[in-house]
Amino acid sequence: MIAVKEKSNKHEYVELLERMLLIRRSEERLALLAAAGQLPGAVHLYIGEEAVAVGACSVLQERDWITSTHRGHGHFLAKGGDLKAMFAEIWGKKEGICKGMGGSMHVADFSKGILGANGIVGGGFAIATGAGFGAKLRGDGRVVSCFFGDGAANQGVFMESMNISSAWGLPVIFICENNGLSEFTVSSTITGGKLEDRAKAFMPTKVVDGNDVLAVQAAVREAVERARRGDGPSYVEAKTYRIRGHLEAEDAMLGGGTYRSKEDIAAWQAKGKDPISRFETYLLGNGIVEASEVTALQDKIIRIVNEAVAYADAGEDADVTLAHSLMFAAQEA
Amino acid sequence: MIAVKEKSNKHEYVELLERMLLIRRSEERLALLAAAGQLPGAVHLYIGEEAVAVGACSVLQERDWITSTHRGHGHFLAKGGDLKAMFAEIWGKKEGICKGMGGSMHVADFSKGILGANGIVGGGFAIATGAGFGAKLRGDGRVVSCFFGDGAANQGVFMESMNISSAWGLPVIFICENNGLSEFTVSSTITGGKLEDRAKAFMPTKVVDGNDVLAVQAAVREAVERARRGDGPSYVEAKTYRIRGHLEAEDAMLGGGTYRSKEDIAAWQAKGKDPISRFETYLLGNGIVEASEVTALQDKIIRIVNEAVAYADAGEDADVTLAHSLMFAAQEA
Amino acid sequence: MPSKRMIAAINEALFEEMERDENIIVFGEDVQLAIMGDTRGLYERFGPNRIRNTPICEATLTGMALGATAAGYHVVLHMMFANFVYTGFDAIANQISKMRLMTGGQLKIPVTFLACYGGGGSNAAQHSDSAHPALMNLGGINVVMPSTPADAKGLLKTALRSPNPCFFLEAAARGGQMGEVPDGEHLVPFGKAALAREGSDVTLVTMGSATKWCLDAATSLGKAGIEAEVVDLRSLVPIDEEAILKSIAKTGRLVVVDESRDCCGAGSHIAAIAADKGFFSLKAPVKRVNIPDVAIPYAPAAELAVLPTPGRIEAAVRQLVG
Amino acid sequence: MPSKRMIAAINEALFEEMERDENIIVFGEDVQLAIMGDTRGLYERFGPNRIRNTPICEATLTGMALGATAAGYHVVLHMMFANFVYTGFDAIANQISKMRLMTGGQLKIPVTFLACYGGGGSNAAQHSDSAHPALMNLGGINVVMPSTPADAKGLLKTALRSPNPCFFLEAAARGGQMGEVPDGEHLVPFGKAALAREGSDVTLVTMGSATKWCLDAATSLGKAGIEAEVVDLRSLVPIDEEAILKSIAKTGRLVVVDESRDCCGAGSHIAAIAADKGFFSLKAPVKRVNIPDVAIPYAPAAELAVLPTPGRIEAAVRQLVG
Ligand SMILES: Cc1ncc(C[n+]2csc(CCOP(=O)(O)OP(=O)(O)O)c2C)c(N)n1
Ligand SMILES: Cc1ncc(C[n+]2csc(CCOP(=O)(O)OP(=O)(O)O)c2C)c(N)n1
Ligand SMILES: [Mg+2]
Ligand SMILES: [Mg+2]
Repeated sequence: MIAVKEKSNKHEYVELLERMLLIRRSEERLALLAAAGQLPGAVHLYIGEEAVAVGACSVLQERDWITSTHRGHGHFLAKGGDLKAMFAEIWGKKEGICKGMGGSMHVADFSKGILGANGIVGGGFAIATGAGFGAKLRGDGRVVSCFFGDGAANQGVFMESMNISSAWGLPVIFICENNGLSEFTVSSTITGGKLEDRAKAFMPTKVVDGNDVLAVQAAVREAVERARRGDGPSYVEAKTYRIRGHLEAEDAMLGGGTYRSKEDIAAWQAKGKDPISRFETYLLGNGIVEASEVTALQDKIIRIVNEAVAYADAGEDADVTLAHSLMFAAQEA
Repeated sequence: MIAVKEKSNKHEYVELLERMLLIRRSEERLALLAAAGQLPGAVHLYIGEEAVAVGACSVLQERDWITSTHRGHGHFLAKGGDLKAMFAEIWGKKEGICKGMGGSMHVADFSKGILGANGIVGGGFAIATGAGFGAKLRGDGRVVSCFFGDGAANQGVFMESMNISSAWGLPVIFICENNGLSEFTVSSTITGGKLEDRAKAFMPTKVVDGNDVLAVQAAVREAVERARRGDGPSYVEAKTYRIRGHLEAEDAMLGGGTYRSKEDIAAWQAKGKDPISRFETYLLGNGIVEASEVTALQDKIIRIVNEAVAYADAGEDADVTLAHSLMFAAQEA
Repeated sequence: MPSKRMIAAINEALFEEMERDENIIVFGEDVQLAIMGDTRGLYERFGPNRIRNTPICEATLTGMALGATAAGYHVVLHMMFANFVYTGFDAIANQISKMRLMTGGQLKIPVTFLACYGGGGSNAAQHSDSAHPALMNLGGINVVMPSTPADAKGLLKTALRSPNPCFFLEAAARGGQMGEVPDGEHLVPFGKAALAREGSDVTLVTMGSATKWCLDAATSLGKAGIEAEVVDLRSLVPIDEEAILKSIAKTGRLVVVDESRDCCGAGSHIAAIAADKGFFSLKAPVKRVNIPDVAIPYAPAAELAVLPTPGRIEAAVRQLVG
Repeated sequence: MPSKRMIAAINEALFEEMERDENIIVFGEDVQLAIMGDTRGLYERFGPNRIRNTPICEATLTGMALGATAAGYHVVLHMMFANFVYTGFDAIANQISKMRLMTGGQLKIPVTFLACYGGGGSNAAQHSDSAHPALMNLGGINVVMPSTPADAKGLLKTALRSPNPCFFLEAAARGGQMGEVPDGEHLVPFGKAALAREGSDVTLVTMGSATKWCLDAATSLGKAGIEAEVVDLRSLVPIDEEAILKSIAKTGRLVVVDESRDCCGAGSHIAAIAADKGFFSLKAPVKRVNIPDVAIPYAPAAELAVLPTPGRIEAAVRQLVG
């Protein structure tokens, strides 16, 4: 995980860039492999939204918790999850972070505070609220970040969880990744009012440019500080965009139908919009990093991704008996 | 049901008073019978809140729909449900409006637009929204009033239903009966923010004195007009109070515990607060009715209640085979 | 008869019935672009008043389905994956399955739910459940599970003309399965099983996704001289007890095969019927091949190991015969 | 041993375990003033950090129970009536019962749910269901149903020390039932049935609320010279198959009695076990006495008619014996 710094500096900036690049490059690899039919199950990519997870997790401590979504690789990696273990999981291998039992939609690492990606839209709200309640009772200063989409914000558990968090002053940060899409539906067609206003009824809110990693970081930092002080929950909405399909099999499922234009996608991929190229430009433009450093970083990330692929490829197939032995924990003596 | 009038006049006022009295007197009788152990099941009384149902339903047409709650006698009677059939239902008789299959918590009369009292807290939200969707598709100008408590406002279906109603401009009026209590819990201890603000994210809102029948009427009238015009949903919050226990068996269940003070109850029962004595005072004070007319009305209501009791007493026990024959409707030819 | 994919047969039933009855409306998440394929083209033909994408809020959608019937509609609610039935379970269990009795029969509830169930796609535990046991236990809801494109069309058309709530469950992994489908009016009544294969040595009672596995197992057993009869129930509520009993009267042996978890699953219920009303026909223990009482794992081989595949069915039969 | 009401025994288990383990916290709607009686006095003793009233939002409460375990708590979530389990079903079915497997065993889920089930109070369809079949079908959740105050205490104490999710189901109409309850440390293990009555002619396998009805029926049958053995399962997940099989090996006849609906109910599952592993012991069909596949009606006589009362049990036994 990215260390907490009192003041932003080059080291921290490079870490932000590196983490975003790690997510991007590893997911690009997943896209290729999925297209080649080499991955089991459904794969939902986070490409284009990296600044949200990375900005937010950069101000969390390792002991803090996050809950994630079906689009969870970015959160997992941003919170310090291990890429090799994630790939092995997606490959369905024994070495997977969940021993191959969960796959892409369920990457979790409780030891790093990652309480799981979740295949149920809105599934993270209540878990985050419960964890926040636990943290509050323990009084140990932990906070919980609950990532969710604009589609999930229409699930009633969103309101229920905000209500409890606000009534009881829980250290929960509700981070809405507003990409304007819910599967193949343009969210505005199924959404009444502004999402932010729903949250305003319960807690301080802030809407930020979700493709600006520093803006996300600043908003979440403020929310985290408030939560740690015991001043309760906050809502941060990050406006962003999903560049890839809802899932990698999208084209086949759409059967020729469309729900957005190529121009929209292109606009969000443009240098000034894309969270990564934009941050690179910023760092280069302000003389914070040199072009050669960026190239070196890019190379390093490619190496890491290659190693992770090799690791997952070389893994053993998942143990087929685990479904039987893992359902219940053994009673302690 | 109370007829819709362009202008308030004596006739309409007397109808409002009569309907509130009918609810009050019939429920007082239920309280007595419940205490004597003569009614099956749980009985949740509406006493003290009559102005809400009566004010709201006075501006609805017979073809309009309502959804109700576990505390549903008042809504049933205000929307034109038949007292005899309701008593017979609570008595568990064949002549009951639901043939004795539903009881107090499920009084319904679809022919009068009463889509049912509901034992699930929040159970009415989605039904009302679906009915509102149906009305919108038919374009027939029908509206739906969804009654619910402040406790129910913490169920996520509240937000979900407001979202759909607002996104699709449905003719639904959300009427919150805010009595400050959820069973034995003081609602403020479990509620974050103001309920009204939750609704504001989606639709026009109004908070009124729920013990002032004319104030409720005016607010709901405006909402109904908006809905009929096709301008979508509204939220009306009526501040009121439940005078009786959560249910008639409350004392036994509390085992000596308390959640509110005798003074609170007394304050809400005072002449200036109680919706009925207050409206009587208003009508008498403004010379709209004479004392003798009120006495006559009171006598009439007592007679009606007595008749309903006699009717229910004389009814036949419910048919025990109905559970088998009623579950599925017969396929039409 | 033209040969069609399962998903096309379902689509055909929807088109035909929506043409026939203008009170049929369809809603659900992503039904317009048809994420599950079955509702494709309906939007272009019938427009936003007859088919509509909803927000993601299953708890309200199920209750809305009930509410919209008040306006005289026959509602088709697409729940996408059967796991999301759990998300919307309250209104199904507490309202829809009970409302008719609770109101003394005042209303009809013409609601048809569509949902895709079952494993085979490495979609892991939250997208691979079969929710039919919980639905069957509610009492007020019909539950049907076709195994062929023809039955899919015929059962869905029956559901769309029924005044009662019905779950029409589609095997997620079988949308591409081909089969002959009668054109136009083709109704399969609820509560009538199909004899998918005749045999004299053992009865396999099954339904939906598991039927293909049973037929494959039966073919393989046939080569070894064991003749399995395959009874495809097609509808679970109501259930064709007669067909079950008739077959075991003939074979004396029963293996129940179903893609739901064992404990209180459909298989247990069918076994219980046999142990009661078919007791005197039985020459051997009633075996169940289904999903063990576990969540469905992700890794393909681990997933396959918990499905009631032909190998497991054969093994169960061989315990009884031979 | 002191004689206590069922509800007092449950209360005692909660007190003792909360004293013993400070990581146990209790929450739910109206647990402080204890609307169901079982949590009475806990608030005064343990205060708002250990027991707390929640808003009415079952869908979030069930998920919160899981979340709070991350902080090392053993969560007791009171669901009030079993019907409200449906309202909070999503997180139970999609998260709690699956999360351990989905994460490769990374977490333990020490969550104990309390809920009151069953009829007898004219509370009508939305307050009288028994939700155990749907819970039993999930695979990852223990389900226990005591029939005596002693077992109530012992099973609940076991649940409160278990690292796994467990539903502890209380018969709504039986809170006042008296029985002797051992003081202090008294643990009843999961998966061990109790022989509630010995007999040689027929076995009644039952649990929870239905046990009393079985014993009453057995007494009456005894007067007519028919000796019924009553096996009280106490826990449904895990289930004591051995006890069932042992008893039918002795009597050769089985009637399963349970207060849940028939289709895919607990009774069907037990009958299925008998028809498989107990087949060669059986001399007669396996009968089920339970709730028919209907919603529970309100009127007292109509409600009673659908409950598995002694008269119906006796009638079923007489079909087999005599
Ligand atoms: C309870 C539930 N309903 C429906 C789905 C199917 N589904 C998966 S992702 C998705 C859209 C989610 O949109 P959003 O929350 O905005 O996340 P995004 O995909 O845009 O990141 C839907 C409907 C699901 N997984 N769970
Ligand atoms: C889903 C569900 N959860 C819990 C209950 C138990 N319950 C019945 S009434 C009630 C309180 C409702 O409060 P409110 O909505 O304010 O209505 P009021 O009783 O004050 O009129 C509760 C918790 C229920 N009936 N349904
Ligand atoms: Mg989105
Ligand atoms: Mg209230």
